[in-house]
Amino acid sequence: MGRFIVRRVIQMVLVMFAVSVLTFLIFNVIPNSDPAVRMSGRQASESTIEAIREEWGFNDSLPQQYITTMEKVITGDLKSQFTQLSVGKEIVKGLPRTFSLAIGAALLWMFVAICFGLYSAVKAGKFADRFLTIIALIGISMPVFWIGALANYYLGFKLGWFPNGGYVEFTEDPIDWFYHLILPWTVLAILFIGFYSRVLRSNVLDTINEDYVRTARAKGLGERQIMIRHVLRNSMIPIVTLWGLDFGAVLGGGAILTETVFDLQGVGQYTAEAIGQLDVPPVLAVTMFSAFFIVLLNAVVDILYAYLDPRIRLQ
Amino acid sequence: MSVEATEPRADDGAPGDAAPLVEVEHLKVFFGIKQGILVEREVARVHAVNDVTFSVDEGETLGLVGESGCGKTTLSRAIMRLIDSTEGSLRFRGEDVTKAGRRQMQPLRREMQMVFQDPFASLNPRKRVGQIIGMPLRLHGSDRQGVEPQVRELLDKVGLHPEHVNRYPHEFSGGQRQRIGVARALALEPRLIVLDEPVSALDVSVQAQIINLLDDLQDQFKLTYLFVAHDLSVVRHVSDRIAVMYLGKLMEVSPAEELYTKPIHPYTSALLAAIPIPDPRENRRRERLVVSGEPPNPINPPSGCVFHPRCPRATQVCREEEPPLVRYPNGHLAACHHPLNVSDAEIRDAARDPSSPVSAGDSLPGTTADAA
Amino acid sequence: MGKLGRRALALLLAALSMSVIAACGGDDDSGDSSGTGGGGGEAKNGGSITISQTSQPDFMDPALTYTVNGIEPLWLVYTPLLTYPRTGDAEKDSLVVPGLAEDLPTISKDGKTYELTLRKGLKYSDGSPVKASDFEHAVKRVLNLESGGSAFYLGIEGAQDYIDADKCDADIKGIEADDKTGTITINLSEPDGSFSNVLAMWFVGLVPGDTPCKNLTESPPPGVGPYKVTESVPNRQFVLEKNTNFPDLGPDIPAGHVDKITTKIVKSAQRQAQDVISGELDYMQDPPPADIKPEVKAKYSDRYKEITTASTYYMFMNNRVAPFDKKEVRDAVNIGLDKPALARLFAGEVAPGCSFLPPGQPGFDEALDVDDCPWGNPNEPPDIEKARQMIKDAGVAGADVTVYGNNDDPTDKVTEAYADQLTKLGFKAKPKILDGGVYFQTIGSAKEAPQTGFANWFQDFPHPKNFFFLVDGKSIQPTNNQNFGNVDDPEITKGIAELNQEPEMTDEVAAKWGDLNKKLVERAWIAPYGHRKLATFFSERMDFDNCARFHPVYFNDYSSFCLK
Amino acid sequence: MATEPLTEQAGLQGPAAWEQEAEREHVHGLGPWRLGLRRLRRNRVAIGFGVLFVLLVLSCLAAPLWAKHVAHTTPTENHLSDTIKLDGKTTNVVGLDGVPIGPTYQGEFFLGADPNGRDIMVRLLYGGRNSLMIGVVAALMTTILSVVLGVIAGYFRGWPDLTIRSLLDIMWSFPVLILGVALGVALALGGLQLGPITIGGDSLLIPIFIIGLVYVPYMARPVRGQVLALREKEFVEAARAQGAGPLRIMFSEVVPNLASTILVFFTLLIANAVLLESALSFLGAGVRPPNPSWGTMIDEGVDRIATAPHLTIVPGLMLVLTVLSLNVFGDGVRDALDPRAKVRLEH
Amino acid sequence: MADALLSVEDLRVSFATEEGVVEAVDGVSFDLAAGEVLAVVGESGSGKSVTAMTLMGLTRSPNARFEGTAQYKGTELIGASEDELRRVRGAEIAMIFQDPMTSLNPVQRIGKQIVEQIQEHEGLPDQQARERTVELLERVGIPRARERVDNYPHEFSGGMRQRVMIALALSCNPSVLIADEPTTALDVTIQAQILQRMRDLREETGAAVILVTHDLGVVADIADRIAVMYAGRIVEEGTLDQIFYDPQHPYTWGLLGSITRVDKPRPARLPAIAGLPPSLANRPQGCHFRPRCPHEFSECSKVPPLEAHVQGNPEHRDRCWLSVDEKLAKREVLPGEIGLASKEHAPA
Repeated sequence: MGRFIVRRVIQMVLVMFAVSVLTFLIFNVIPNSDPAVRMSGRQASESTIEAIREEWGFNDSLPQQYITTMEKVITGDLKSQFTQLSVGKEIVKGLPRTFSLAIGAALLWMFVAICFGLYSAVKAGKFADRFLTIIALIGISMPVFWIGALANYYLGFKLGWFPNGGYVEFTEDPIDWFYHLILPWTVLAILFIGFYSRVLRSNVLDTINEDYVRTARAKGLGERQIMIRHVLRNSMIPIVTLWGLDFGAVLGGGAILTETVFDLQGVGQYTAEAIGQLDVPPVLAVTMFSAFFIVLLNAVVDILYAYLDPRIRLQ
Repeated sequence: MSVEATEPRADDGAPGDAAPLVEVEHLKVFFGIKQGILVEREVARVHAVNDVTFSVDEGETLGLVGESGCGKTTLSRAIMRLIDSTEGSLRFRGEDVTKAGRRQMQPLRREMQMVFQDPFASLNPRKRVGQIIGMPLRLHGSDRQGVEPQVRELLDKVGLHPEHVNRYPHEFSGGQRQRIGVARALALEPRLIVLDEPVSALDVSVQAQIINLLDDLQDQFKLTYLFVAHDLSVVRHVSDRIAVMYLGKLMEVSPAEELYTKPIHPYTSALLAAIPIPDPRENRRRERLVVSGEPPNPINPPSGCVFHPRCPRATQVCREEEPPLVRYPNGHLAACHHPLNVSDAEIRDAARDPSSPVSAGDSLPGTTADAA
Repeated sequence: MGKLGRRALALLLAALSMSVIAACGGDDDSGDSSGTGGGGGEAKNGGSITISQTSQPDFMDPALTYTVNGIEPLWLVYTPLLTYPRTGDAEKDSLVVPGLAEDLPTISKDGKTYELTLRKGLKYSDGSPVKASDFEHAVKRVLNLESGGSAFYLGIEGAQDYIDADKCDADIKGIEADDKTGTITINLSEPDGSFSNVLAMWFVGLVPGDTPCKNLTESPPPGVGPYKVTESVPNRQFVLEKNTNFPDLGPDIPAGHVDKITTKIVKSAQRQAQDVISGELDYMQDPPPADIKPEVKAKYSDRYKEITTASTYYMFMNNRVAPFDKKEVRDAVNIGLDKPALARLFAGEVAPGCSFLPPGQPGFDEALDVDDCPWGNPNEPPDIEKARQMIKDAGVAGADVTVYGNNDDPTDKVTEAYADQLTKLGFKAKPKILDGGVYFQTIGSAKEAPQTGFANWFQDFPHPKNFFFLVDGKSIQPTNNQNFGNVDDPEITKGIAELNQEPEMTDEVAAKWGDLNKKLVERAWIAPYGHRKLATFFSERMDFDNCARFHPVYFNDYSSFCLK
Repeated sequence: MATEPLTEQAGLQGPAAWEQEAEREHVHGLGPWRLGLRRLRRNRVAIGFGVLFVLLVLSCLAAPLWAKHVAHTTPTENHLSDTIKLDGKTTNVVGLDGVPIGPTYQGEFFLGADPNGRDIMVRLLYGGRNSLMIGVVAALMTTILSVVLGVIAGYFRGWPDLTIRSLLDIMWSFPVLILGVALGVALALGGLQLGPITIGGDSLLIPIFIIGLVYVPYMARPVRGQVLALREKEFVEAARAQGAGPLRIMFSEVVPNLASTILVFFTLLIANAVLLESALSFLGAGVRPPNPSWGTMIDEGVDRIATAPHLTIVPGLMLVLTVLSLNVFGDGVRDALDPRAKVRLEH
Repeated sequence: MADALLSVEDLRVSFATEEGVVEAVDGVSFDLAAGEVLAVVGESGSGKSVTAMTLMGLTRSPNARFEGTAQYKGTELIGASEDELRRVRGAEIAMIFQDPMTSLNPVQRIGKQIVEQIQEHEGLPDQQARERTVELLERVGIPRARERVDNYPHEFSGGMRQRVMIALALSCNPSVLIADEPTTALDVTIQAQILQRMRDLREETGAAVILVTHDLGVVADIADRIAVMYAGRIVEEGTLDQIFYDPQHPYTWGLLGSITRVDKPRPARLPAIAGLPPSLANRPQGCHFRPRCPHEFSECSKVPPLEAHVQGNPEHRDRCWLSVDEKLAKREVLPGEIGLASKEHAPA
């Protein structure tokens, strides 16, 4: 197990390196325009562009450029071209909000999806299953920003059942924090519930047909025990990986749309604003940052997974 | 029990009218177990086939027998040049094909074909029977029009309706599918057919049909078979000679009937003893010797004789020295320090066979027996 | 992010220079309130209020900020040598008065030397004394930090040399300050009629001489003003508190009423408006978004008003590119431009007009915006048939026209509407919507050679020079051109050069600017269509009648805010 | 793939024990396609939504007809100062305060107008063309890239596999939306230079390129996995034993066996591509105005949700309906053909 | 039989599948006495596994239909509720499955999987259940059982896993053990080990065994009685010797004839049953074996009853219209040695 963890961590670091290279390539190599011009944003003078070119080393060789860029990212020297604020600081400032959104939503979607998926699988082919299937598919067919905007306006403003967007620090008022996050959690979770319950349903149906479930039944175990101890646990294993990816993505600011619609001002919304301004450094940083989160979460999940599924450790 | 004597046959290419069709010399096939992050490196090797030497003569059937994981399937694939061998050489009709590429193999493919184990996996479910059987013909130059009559003829030969040419594999039962597989192998009129467990996935009643079919076809087309199986009782019905493998090594090579009546290697004997006889009385009469333990991991084969951890006759020498293949009368080879069913005289006359693994020692059973 | 974040930027950043300065508070069409401080009663002192902005000020540093988000609070924190009064009388408030200087500058005959004297006994908010040399330091910071405002101060002798030296503590040859006597002498390399206005800009609001030459957004330096910044967390909030060290600068430059103003950054303008309605916020810096405005106007008109600003929205027509190289074509566009229709896109936030110079600028003639408009009354539907015919006659009907615009709200809609109008006039017009971030840079490139498109300007200070450089033949550049239409009318170009030399804005000079304005409009070099309005919207607990002072140059005056 | 997967899909199925016995003697079984079709036909909901999707596509294709003969306008024509008769009353299309009219449910402005006074119904249909076009072409691009990469990686293994797999793994590490956004921001200005072809920054090809690219790992990885499994199948060995070259094996043995997976993925990819397009457009990194798409329409509409909710609701519903119909249909196809295919989505 | 432990009467199982309704089990009846080993023999698709699993209620699904009865010690199994069945499963009737690689939960320690069953039925405290588990593992021949009890299934070889399965099945001392092809997936040497162990254990525990297999060799090794199934029906039933030395049904003849043997000289040609097994969904009318039977005649279009034909052997029953004499005559045609042997042991 120890060796497995060490190996996994080394792998994680390598992937992070590759991720940073790819991000660098996206912003500095793919585009068909002078990166300095793009980087300089609005109303840039020749001298500003020249200064940026100098600062980012756009005249240097690619590896040198990469090193320059990474130096900026790592030392926190990366500044928004638009506000001159440190991108790192802004991300750190947004993290509590993003984490609040991500953790609550992830718990919510996991819990509901497990209930839905399991119920759907148990009732496979029956009305309840078909109903839940359609509900789930509607869930994954709705653009988050659309349902979010509607919910925010109608439930938040018109009916006043929920706060009209915004965020309250947990330390300030935990109840208000919770109250402000109910809608965002729900909206973000809707899509995942739809998707996860479908995946879980099919996993459960696969698992139910496994020989060892038949063995469990032949042992005289109750249906509930079979479902929980044998079916659910085994069906959950592939979902944990998926969950790691998605949770990592949301933690890393992937919930751009939800954060924006509900004005949570987390990392995602920070990115969204940077996109609107074509402010390259924040987008670059968040892209890298969110991928790092996924890679990290992936490694954590793999280690967890090895714990859950002893077969993995040997491979 | 009298055996219809197979002519004593010298194994190392004694002058005969025909040269051996396939010659395998000190063949090794190792699989690397790769591990690593981004860049993979080999951390261990599976010794699937570990220094095996034998040959198959024109027109004969060599049965290759062993339990799962013994390397028999790997060996058959290596002979077909479907996997690369790690060491050793491979000759087909005298031509060295050890490292032959696709181009060099192309003309030889006509002469060597294969029938696979799983009648469901060996036929492409998305292709019609005609396309499946016609493919080797097309690959070797026949045009589209020319193929169909040939396919029909082949279907007829293997006992299927020629009208079935446009059906898909899923419309056939397992036995029928295996016939299609045989038809495909026959299409180019090969000399050698490697049969990889051709009947083990079939029901008993159908097994017999396919074995009979193979028998008929061999007579009809003067085919050479390399028949790979785990089931000694099935191999017996088709083979002229039988080679027994264990953990990547040849344990015993013997004329077919002699193997059943006079197994020399304790492993062969254990295999035979383990097979339940479908005859209650005979069964009750029989004293069964059950070998304990399980085959070890081919990543780390045991020292000396690979069978020694499970062998009831194992002694110190078995742990230390790998026995060479020793030649006994009737072209019977066995790699054992403590052979069964051989007289002292035969032991005295026994000689180390050149096909012994390179790593095998020189001591012959007689000498070591005394030592033990 | 949808429009939620963008729309606020749109409003505040659409202008080229991003500084927004209003004029003429009297032009108030939202009702009876003139917004003067002395309305129906006395403004109450004390209390704290919470207000909101849609986006973080670009900088919380006087030397750097160039958006209204920063200027509106910061000009109350950093008073320059000269400044504008805050009396509520729009006309009076757009005239430069002494700020930290004892008096208006003494200007030499050649118009190149300005002499000022610092008031005695001034203290910064942290209690340290104000020195004359702090002015030079303030200018140095502007230049050294390459502030967006540095261009205004390049006319000071030795400014370029200072920049080239790239050292914060290098000397600016043209500024001499005597800390003992408090005298400050500024030498210009050329006379500049607007230099007093330049000295009244927030950029050179005085800061202590040891203020480092770097962006101090996260810890703004002390200044002299009614308020001081006590907290600044970028993208979250900043707090203004009453400056107890604020000296008495005379009745026209009063101290503030409320003790503490917390400004929250709330990205959604809709949310802000809703929160002002519900009383969670006391004031929003942006006007309520178009979506909420009907409701606000209907239900809360007693705490809402609109004021036309000194800004101009116009279409540039590149007279170096066909078909706009023909005067008849430009005439036809001016005739055919449906100004009331465009005004609807601004949800009534644009007052239709023809004049290039906006109200509040010296030389502005109101008649030009109404009856004297050569292209017909801008408040009425245009004579499309006539315009169509003219284009047909000019032989350019069916010509391909690419209409440039950006994706800020409602510029995109305006651009699309304009393209549609051109199509109705007989062109084959297609809008090309660029990102707001690169728009002006793109259309300012000679290589791009844009045919026509969206442009606008908000005044930096009440001087026509600040508008006319947009149509000055001398300001044409191959890149970063701000004269998008490449207007180079010899007469106008010459007129600008002459009038720039005038050190004082006499009525006569103003009239001359007015003539230039009229010529520019009549010759159809551009197609103006109106002036932007801004709005003030308060929560219920604010004293709207007595405390909603609107400043012609700096918009809403926080120092006038008070609770009921 | 060789044996028919008897699935859990509603209705008919034997328990595991039965399947085990039946597995080996599957006489005169139905082909995978026929079986799939039969299952699909039984799934009425899926068929219904499939038909709905076709109707949606057809109506979007018929946009010019509606524009010309019913609405009498074009998707770009402004009616800022126009009026329209409603129940005998003359109403402004766009109010003086900029508020456009809502649905009239009559020929002109059937679903109301936008702040420019443009006919929403007309724009909806034209926007749908763009959204669907992007969805289909991007899905096509993803599919082709994925199959090519997946087949190369899965078939050749070794270093091509290692390279492709690493690349896919790295791409997989980015959240779909953020990767899309990053590419969108990078390409917004200069567009894209692909050899001799230059694509402008505001071309529809940019979102297609982005969307087509970001989903590649989601499809290429399963395809590779399947190719790896297929390549170990004996029929592939049989082909090699007969001397077939790698190309022939890939195209004539392997790819036909991927058909059902490809079909399932393609349907679901269109749905996801349409959804991603709307998200990117909403963020300003997708379709650039003035090209209408459902995403840009929602983006424009959200600002007026209080005064003109139809601007948000109408294109949103259209989008949901389209994506839902594809998802339900795709789900049905998957259940019928390849119950294990999975597509991950954006947030 | 009154003293039968388990009595199955006219069991019918049908499934609705994609290809129509399949009668997997078509009127099967047999009795199982305490302590005896009944082998159910047949090729794939003959319904032998379904029969066995149906007794445990493991084939229940919405698509399955059941008829007939199966009484275990007076308890009806076919229509029993899940709760009733649960009390029987594992405790009274236990099962060993074919594939030891997939029949154990891969993510649970094997000890836990056994303990789980013991606790389910006997409610023993953890420590006791664990002790019993270790004992069981030792009994089935797993070395170092005390350590290995905490291993995961993948840490065991196939043979060892099958031993674990046996331990699991025996853990609650069941009266009936159903073994569904317990050795098919194993190598021949391992198979021999397992069979030997099963024989020993059977003697120790005295449990009755239903052995489902296609391998007549295994049957000859261990069975007391044999039921031969073909296409969902039992075509012949009798004691070990009756079936091997006096087979009555032509299908049994074919089956015995086509076996390859290692202990006798090989025949020139393997006697094979001609034709194909019938399609599952579409079986021939009357005698299912009719199309492949070399002795088919007009009577065969009717379903033959399962009856005793051989005099004095009432427990030897078969489904064939031929008379015993006819059979005797025709059987000579078949050259299988075992079948011929019956001549010497012709009924007295």
